[in-house]
Amino acid sequence: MTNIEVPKELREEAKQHDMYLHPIDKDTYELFFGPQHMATENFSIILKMDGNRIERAIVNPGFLHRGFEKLAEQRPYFTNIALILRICVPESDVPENIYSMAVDEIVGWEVPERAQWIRTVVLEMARMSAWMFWIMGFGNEIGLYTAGQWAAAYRERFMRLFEELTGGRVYHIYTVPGGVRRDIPGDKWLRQLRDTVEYLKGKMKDFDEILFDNYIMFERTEGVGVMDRKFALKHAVTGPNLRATGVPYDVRKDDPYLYYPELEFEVPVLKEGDSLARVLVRRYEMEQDLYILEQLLDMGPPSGPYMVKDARLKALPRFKPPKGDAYAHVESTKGDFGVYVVSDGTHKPYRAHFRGPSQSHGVTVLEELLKGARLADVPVILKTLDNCPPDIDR
Amino acid sequence: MSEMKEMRNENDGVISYELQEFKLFEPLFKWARKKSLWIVAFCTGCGGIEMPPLATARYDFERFGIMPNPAPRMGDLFLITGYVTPKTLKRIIITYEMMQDPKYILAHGSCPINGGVYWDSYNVVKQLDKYIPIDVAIAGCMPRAEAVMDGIMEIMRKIEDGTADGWKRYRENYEYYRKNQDELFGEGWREKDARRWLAWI
Amino acid sequence: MDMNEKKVEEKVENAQPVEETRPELPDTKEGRLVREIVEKAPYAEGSVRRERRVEFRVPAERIHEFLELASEKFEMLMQISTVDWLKEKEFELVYQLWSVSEGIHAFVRTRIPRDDAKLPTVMDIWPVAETYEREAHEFFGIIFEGNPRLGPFILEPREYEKHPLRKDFNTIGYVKVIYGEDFDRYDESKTNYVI
Amino acid sequence: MIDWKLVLEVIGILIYATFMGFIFMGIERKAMARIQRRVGPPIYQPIIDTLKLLGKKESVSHGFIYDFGPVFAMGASIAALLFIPIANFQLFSSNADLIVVAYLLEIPMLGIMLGAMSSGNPYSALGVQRGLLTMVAMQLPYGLALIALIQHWGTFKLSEIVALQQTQGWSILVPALFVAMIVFDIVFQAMLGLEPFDIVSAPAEISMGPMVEYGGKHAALLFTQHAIQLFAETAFFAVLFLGGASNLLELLIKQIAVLFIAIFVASIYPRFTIDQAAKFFWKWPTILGIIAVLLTV
Repeated sequence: MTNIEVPKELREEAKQHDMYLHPIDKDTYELFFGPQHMATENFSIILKMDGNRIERAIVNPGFLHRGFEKLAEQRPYFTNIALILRICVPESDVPENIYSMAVDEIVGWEVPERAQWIRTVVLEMARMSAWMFWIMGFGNEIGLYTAGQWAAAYRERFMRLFEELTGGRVYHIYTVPGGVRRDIPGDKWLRQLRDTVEYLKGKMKDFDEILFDNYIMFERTEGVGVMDRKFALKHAVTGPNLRATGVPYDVRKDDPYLYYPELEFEVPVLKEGDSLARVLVRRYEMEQDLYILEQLLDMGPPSGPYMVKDARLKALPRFKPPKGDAYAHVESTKGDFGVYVVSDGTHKPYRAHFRGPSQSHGVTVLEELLKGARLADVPVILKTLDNCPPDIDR
Repeated sequence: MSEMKEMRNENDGVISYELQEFKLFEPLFKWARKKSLWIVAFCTGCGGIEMPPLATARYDFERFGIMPNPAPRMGDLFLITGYVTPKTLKRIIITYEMMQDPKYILAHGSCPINGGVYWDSYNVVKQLDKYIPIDVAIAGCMPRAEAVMDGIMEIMRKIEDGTADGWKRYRENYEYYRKNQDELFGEGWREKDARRWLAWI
Repeated sequence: MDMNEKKVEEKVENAQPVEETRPELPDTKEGRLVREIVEKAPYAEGSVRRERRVEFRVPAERIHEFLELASEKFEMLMQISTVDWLKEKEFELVYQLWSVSEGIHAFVRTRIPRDDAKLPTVMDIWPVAETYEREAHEFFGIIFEGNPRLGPFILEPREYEKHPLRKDFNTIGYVKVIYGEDFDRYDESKTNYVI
Repeated sequence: MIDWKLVLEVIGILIYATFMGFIFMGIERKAMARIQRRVGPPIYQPIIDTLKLLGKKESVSHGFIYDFGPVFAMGASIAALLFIPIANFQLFSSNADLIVVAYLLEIPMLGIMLGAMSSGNPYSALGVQRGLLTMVAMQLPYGLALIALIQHWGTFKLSEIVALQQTQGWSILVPALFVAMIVFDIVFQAMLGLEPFDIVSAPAEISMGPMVEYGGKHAALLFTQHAIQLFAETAFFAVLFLGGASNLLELLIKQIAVLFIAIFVASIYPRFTIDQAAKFFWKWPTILGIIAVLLTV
């Protein structure tokens, strides 16, 4: 199809950088999938195609690289909260929380019960709104716009609640080391949250009918992008993608944090490991998340302060934790989101290294799963892996 | 900025990029342009997350005839949703040049204005207006959906009174923009990279 | 409040000597796991940091051997974190491992000199290491022998050559050179940058 | 000798069809928006879009065929429209106009393919490949549905089919033809380019497919063509299965009913991949089509 004339020296250079593919014979051609594309967000995959089949895929990330880790080294501990939450846009509470947890561990703070409860609620709300966002993305990519539109509208309910709790719609800057920034607004907010949970519980039926029980959705996803258990472990696949291959690993159960040890919930596991299994695992998790939120609301917020009492918090810009390092991770909707924070005793972190789940899902796993797939499967695989480009780029 | 003014003075009266073909229907076209802005679906930064709420039930910008379109050739409105890295900027410039006149750019958030929170980042473009012409910029990080709607209304107003002339500025001051782009990316980046993305042109 | 602070400091002070004297490993699942691995690999130092967190220190030349051994217990490689210790002229690489079967997170630390940063790749053990190594190579300039895809990955070639996450990379200076000097983050005397 | 009445009628029908086609497109968008719980655009939005596209300053062409493609498509659509008995106007007529219309309605796709292919964009090429395969796949059930219809009414002439339906009841009241109608409706979804068969333009996969390189006036031409095509296709459906119409209002109501079925189906189904679509067409619609044909024997 498109034969590209590339000068020899450029070809050599490209080979060196391994960024571009070149047609080797007449039957194959290269296709730039993204970044200006509806399915990929700001992320590019270079596909070497043979007709409608993909022979080889090369992921080209980096469009969203802002050098967070460098910037975090240049800012004080508490200022960093306003920065690092931008790593994971649909679920901005996750980076806040892991960073706060890691700093808590370095300092040795015991976060008050009430703050832990609030953090758990915020994380679960973030998970729920991210699920809604995922339904939207998945629906749009397989061509079912109705489900997506509904889901995005339901997400707005959580956005409103977040706005009332934290003051921000998307970026909340709410969880800080030692607790949370402010208390819950009052019982009315809790009632609204309960209403929203009840409302969404009713709406899950609609989603089942239109999306999760849809014959064509099954056709599109069944047997597409299959990975087995061993492959998944070797490629550090986490979250729902790993659970779809039969490994019941959930950070909330296996490395419990915050309020989760006191909550009852199940970890849904399927064995097939294809896109359909990944979709259905997510479907079951939504139910579990709603159930968790309900339990948390039944417990009610424990009384007490929402912030650690510490003299050092009086002068925040000069706040200095002791020397040390810590690794904290939580279960986000995309998988295991972790951070490794190193402190050298000054008022800025010496190193903060983030581990986004898409670092494994979006590069090696994606490249492997795309081999031999059809072009129409690319969005399906991308979305069922729940690839989030800023995780890779940071 | 002073450089730019000089360029404009030089070009004044020499080249005019008015639409000559259908002068009679121009008011009609202006109205149509205002009422039907198609957005190029290019999610360039974190502001892309406010696009779905805008397109769905709560805000619903399709009321005003705005809809996302996957093909840049048909697009009118380029939303720069957030910070721009040099790697993205290359693609933005190419996509912008693929769009057909008249075309408008709405910069979304503080980052395209002066870098925002990434003011000291080595990989974020600080002042986007140096590389491509921006018609309306919305401050804030991140701007609420209402603010984006307000920005779009502002673009509509500017289209109506003819001041949304970024595309004309780009043509008139092409050398200025080209110089800035080449300074950032190095000479010959078009031949080297862009040629490969758009092999068929 | 003062009490609290003192406690914390005490904790920190107490924590330091404990690690150095290599005490008996506690009889928990973490302790048993560390003992089992250290017995097989006597060159490594192992310790338990807290519940579900263990730590190993391994010399750089035996890192591949050790990780191969550890991969039996720790199925997943979560991340390879690099810390640039500029004063000591060393890179510290922390292989973050996770054991799905045991539920334990392990830090495997190794140090390599800064001017001759070379390590064998662990792609053969965990294929996902390819991405982590590409990243570490890109931002720090560490060469992983055996990884075929080292090169510009996230960054463009120009930034890639600078290895921007190294501690001696001057971000603000670089930004001024590339994007021009029109910043507005000065303090009132217009001499210092304010963060 | 110029038949002035005919010329006037042709122009009138064309203007009416274009306008109503745009309104149909508006209805489509509006109804979709309502299903998605939105307000949606005004109903005349496609007209504004087309005007805006016409007002664009276009600088891109990929050669003669690229420009010719949309014109070719437009011509075919107009030709198809003129053969269909729209209310009491039937402008052109032949003894086998059913076959003529049935295949004229498919030619616009070929025109778009022709233009898209010459643009050289790989996404266009993929779209063309998908479009042609869809056309091949839907021929079999499409043909079977038409055969059942022809066999039942015993004529190839559209006006006669309408007349017979007026006296003997609509086609869908005949059990065999009801089955044929289901088959035709499935094919119809693909002809309109709606889900589950919007494979040709799949925005998330090949970003608009054949249309990816078209912009400005070319796109405006394609929009107008699509409007005429939409009008012609819905009218064809109404004529074949819903008993035609004796005046424009009746026809309009039937057309909108047909359109709404298509919209409802489109809004609750995702999109097939191309190989699944081909398999699907050669399975259920074909079986149903054969049953319909056997029932009419």
